[in-house]
Amino acid sequence: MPDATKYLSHLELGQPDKTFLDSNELIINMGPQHPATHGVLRVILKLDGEKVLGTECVIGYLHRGVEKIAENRTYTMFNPYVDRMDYVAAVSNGLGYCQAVEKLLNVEAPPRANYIRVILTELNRLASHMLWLGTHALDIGAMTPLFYTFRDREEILKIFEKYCGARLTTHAFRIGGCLYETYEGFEKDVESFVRFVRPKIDEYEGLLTTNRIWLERTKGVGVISGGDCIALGVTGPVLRASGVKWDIRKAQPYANYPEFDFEIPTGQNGDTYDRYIVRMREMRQSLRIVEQAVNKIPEGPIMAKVPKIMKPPVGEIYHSIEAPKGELGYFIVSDGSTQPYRVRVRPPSFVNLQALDLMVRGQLVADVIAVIGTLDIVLGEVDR
Amino acid sequence: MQPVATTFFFYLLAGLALLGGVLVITRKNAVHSALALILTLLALAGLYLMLYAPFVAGVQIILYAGGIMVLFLFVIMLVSIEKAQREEQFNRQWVVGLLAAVALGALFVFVYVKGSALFPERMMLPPESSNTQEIATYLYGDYLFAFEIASLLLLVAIIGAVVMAKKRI
Amino acid sequence: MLDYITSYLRMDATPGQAGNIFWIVVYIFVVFGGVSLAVVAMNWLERKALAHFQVRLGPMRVGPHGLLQPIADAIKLFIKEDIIPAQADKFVFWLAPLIILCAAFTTLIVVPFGPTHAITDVNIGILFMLGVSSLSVLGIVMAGWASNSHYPLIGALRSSAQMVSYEVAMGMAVVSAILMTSLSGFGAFGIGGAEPGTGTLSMIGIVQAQQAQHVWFIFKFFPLGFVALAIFAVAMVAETNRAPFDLPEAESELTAGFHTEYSGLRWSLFMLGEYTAMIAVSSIAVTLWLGGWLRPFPNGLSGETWDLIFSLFPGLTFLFLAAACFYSTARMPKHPYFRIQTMGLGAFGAVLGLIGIVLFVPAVRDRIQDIYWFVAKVAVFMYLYIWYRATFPRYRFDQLMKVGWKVLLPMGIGVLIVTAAVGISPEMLALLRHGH
Amino acid sequence: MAPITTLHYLVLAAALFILGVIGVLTRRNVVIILMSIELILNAVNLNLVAFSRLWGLHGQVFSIFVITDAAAEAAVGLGILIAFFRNKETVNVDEVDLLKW
Repeated sequence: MPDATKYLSHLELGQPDKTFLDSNELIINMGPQHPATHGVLRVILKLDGEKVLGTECVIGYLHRGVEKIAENRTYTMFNPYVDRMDYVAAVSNGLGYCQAVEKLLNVEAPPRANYIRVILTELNRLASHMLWLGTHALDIGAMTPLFYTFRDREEILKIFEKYCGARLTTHAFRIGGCLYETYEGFEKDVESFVRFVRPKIDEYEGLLTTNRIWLERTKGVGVISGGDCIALGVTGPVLRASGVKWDIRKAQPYANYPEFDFEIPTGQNGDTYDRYIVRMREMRQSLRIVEQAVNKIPEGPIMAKVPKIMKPPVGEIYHSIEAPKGELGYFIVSDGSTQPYRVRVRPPSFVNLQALDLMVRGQLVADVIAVIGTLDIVLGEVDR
Repeated sequence: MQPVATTFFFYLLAGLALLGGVLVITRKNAVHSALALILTLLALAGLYLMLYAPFVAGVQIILYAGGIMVLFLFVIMLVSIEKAQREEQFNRQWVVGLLAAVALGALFVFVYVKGSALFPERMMLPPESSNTQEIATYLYGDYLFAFEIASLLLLVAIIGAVVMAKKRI
Repeated sequence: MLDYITSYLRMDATPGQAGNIFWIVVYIFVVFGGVSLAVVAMNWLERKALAHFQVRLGPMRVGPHGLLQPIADAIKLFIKEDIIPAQADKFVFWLAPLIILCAAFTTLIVVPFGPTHAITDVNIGILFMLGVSSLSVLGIVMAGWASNSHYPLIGALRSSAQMVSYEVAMGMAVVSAILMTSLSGFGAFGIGGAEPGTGTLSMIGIVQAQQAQHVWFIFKFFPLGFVALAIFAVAMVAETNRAPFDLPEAESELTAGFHTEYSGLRWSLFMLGEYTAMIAVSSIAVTLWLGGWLRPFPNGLSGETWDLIFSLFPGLTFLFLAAACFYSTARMPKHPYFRIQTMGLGAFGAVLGLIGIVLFVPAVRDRIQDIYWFVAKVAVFMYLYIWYRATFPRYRFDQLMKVGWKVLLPMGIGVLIVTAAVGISPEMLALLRHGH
Repeated sequence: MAPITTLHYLVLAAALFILGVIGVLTRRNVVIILMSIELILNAVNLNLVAFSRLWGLHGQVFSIFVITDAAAEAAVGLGILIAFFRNKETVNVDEVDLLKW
C-alpha cells in the first residue's frame, strides 16, 4: 500500500499574500478564465519564483448534475445526456452507456451493430486525439498543428454528420444496437478517410516529433511513474506512457474488439513527450482497427430485440470501456423500474486530473500548462 | 558632420539635463525619479555628441540608459515602493545637507569666477571620424593595465551582486 | 534657395552629412512613412502567409484578398475606447508606448538603404543602432509597471531579462563583423591581411568595406561569418520578442504580457514599435553580413551586361506583382456583389504595373536599385519571422536563458576570438618567425 | 548669444554635481540616493569629456572607466539594497542601524 499522503496536495492557503521579494512563496490563480486551462478549470498555484511548490484544482464550474438527472429519466431518455460529458468524444460516452444498460438488460447487440460501433468509436478516438494534439501544441506555442488537426478532424465530423445528422453530440447508438443503418457509400467514405489521414499524421509528426524546441518543452516534463499512476487510478494514454500496458480493449474486451488485430503502444519515461508519442501511435492503431472493421463488416440486423419500455431486473452493474482519455466506467443501480436508481460515471478526465499536483510539483509554471494539456482533460467530463 | 545651431542645442540639452536632475531628487515615486534620470542621461549623451565624443555618447546610451537604468527599474519593481512613498521623503538633517551643498556650490562659483582665465579660449577640433579608433588605441595601449583592472572590478561586482541578492546560494 | 535644395543631388553623401536640412526632412518623411507603410503591408502579409502555412485563407472580406484589412484594423483601433486602468500610473502608462515607438524609429536614422540613401551616417552607426534599440526595454518595463497588474509585471520582467541577456550575444556577433571590416583578407584562403585603422562602425562604411573586399561578410572566413550571422539571427528574434522567443507575450501563460492592459490606439503603437524594431534589426543583419545595398553575385556575374540585367529587377518585381493582381482579377467571382472589388484589384494591379514601368527608366533605375536590393534582403528576414512563428513551439523561460547564456554567448565569443586569430594569423606567424 | 565654451559645460556639470549631492544628503530612499550618485558620476563624466576638448582624448577614456565603475557600483548597491529590503522591509537609509543581521 503506497503512502497516500504523497498524493495529497498540501497548499496552505489562507496565509496573507506577501510582496514579491520578501516572501519565498507566491500564490497565484490560474483560471477559471484562462486560455490554457481548456475550459473553466481553476488552478491555484503556489510558487517559489517560477517553481511550482504545489497546486490545488478548483473544479465544478461546469457542473450540470448529469448523474442526478439520470435518476429522473428513463434509460432511453438519459442516453443523449451522456454525450454532453466528454463532448469531444461523445460517441465513446454513448457506447459505454449503451453497453452498460445492455449488460443490465442481458441483451447482446448484433454483430453488424458492433462493427458500426467500433468504426465510429475509433474514428471518434482519432477526432479526440486530434483535438488534443492541436490544443496541446498551441499551449506550448506551436500554432500550426491546431489548424492541421482541425482541418482533418472536420472530415471525421462530416462522416458523423452523414451517418446520424449530428457532428459533436452525436447520440449515435441506442440501447441494443444502432438506430441508423449506414448510409450509401459509408464504407467508401471511411476508407478514403483512412487513406487521406495516414499521411496527415506523418505531417503532424514532421512538425513536432523531432522539433528541438518541442523536445525540450516535453522531455522530462510532468513525469509520473507507473506505480503512481496505478495508485492514483490514472488510466488511458497517461498510464500507458508510464509503461503500464493496460488497455480495456485488450484487458476486458467489449464490443467485438477481440476480432481485430492491433497493438497497445506504451512508453517508458512517463513524461509529456512519451504521452505525445503514445497518442500519435494510438491514432495509427485506430486507423488500423477502422480499416479492418470496414473490410469485414457483415450484413445483418443492427438492432437487438429490446423491449419498448425497459425495466431491467433489480441489480447493479459496472461496465467500462476504453475512452480516448482513459477508462470510462458506468455504474448503474436498477430498482426494477423504468428509471435507474443511481448512475455513477467514472470519468477518466476527473481521475487523471488528480495526478496534476504530483506531476507539476517542482516544475516551472510554463510546465503546468504543458501538463494540463498532456493530461487531455475535458471539463465537461470532470465536472459532469 | 557640421554641428548646427550649437548654442541652441547646448541650452536645450543643458536645460533638459538640469530638469531631469531636479526631478530625480524631488520625486516621491522612485520610478518617476528613474525616468527623470534617464532624461538626464540621454541629454548628456547629446552633449557628448556636441563635444565630438561620439563613442562615449554611444556607450552612455547602451550602458547607462539601456543597462544600468533597466537594472534600477528592475529593483524598484521588486521592492515595494508604496510604503516608501507614504513615508517622510527627506531625512532629519536635510537642512544641514542643503547648506553643505550650497557651500559646495559657492565654492564652485568662486573657482569658476576666479579661475576662468585658466582655461584656454580655443577648443581643439578632434577628428570625429577616428574618435573610436583613437579611444581604442588608448584603451589597449596606455591604459591597458587600468582596462584589465576594470574588468576585474566588473567580475567582483558580478559576484558581489549575486551573493547579495540571492536568497540561498 | 533652389541651389541649396538641389545641391544635395550632386553630392556624394547622405543629406545628414551634407548638412542639407531640406533633404534631411524629406528623407525623414520618406523613410518613416515608408517604414510605416511597410509595417502595414507586413501586417497583411503576416496574416496571409501565416494563414496559408496553416491551410487557411486569412483575411478575404475587406477588399480583394483582404488587401484593405490593415486599413479596417487601423480604423477600428482608432475609434476604440481608450482604457487606462484606474490604478495605473497614468503618465508612465501614456509614456511607455511612445518610448518604444521612438526607440524603434530613431534607429532608422542610420539605416543605409544605399550609399547616399540614408538620413545620415554617423561614425558610431552600429553602436548607435544597438544602443537606441536597447532603449525599448525601458518602454516595456515601464508599460509592465505602470499597468499595476500581475501579468503585465511578470511579462515585463521576463522580457527585459530576455532582451538584456540576448543583447550580449548579439553584441559579440556584431563585433566579429566589425572586426572583419579591418581585415581585407587577400592572403591565402582569404586569411590574414589586418590593416590597422581601416575598421569602421559606420553603417555605410561597413557595406563599403564589403564592396572593397569583394565579399559579403557572411561568406568571409567561411564558416565564421555564417556562424556569426546565425547567432545574430537567433538573438534578433529574441530581441524583438517574436516566436519562438515570444515568452513575454506567451498567450497561454501570461495572456498578452506587458501590454495586457493596453487597448486601442496605444496597443497599436506597441505593434507599430514591434514591427519597426523587427525591420531595424533585420537591416542591421543585412548591413553587416549580407552586403547591404549591394546586388547579389558581384564577383561571379560581373560586367556591364549583368549590371544591366540586375538593374531591371525592381521593375520586373513590380510587373510580376501587377501580373499576379491581374490574374486574381480574372479569377474573381463574376457576381455583381464583387464588381467593385474586382475593379479595385484591377486598378491596384495597374498602379503596380505603372510603378514597374517607371522603374525601367534608366535615371530612376540607377537610383532605385540600391534601395531595392536592401529592401529585398530585409524582406527575406521578415518572411523568416513569419515562418518561425508558423513552425516553432515556444521556449520555456529557463531554456530561453540557457540558449542565450550557455549556447549563443560562448559561440559568439568563440567566433570573435577565432575571427581575430584568423585575421591576424600571417602577421602573428611572421612575428613569431622573425622575432621582434 | 555667446559661443559655447568649456566653461559652459563646466558650470552645467557643477550644477548637476550639486543636485546629486543634495539628493544624497537629504533623501531617505536608498534607490534615489543611488540614482543621485549616478548623477554625480555623470557630472564628473561631463567634466572629463569637456576637458578632452582641451587636452586630448584621455578625458574620454577616463569617462569610459567611470561608466564601468558606475555599472559595478549600481550592481553591488542594488544587490545590497535587495538584501536589506528582504530583512527590514524598508528602503530608508536611516533604518540601516545594525552592523549585521
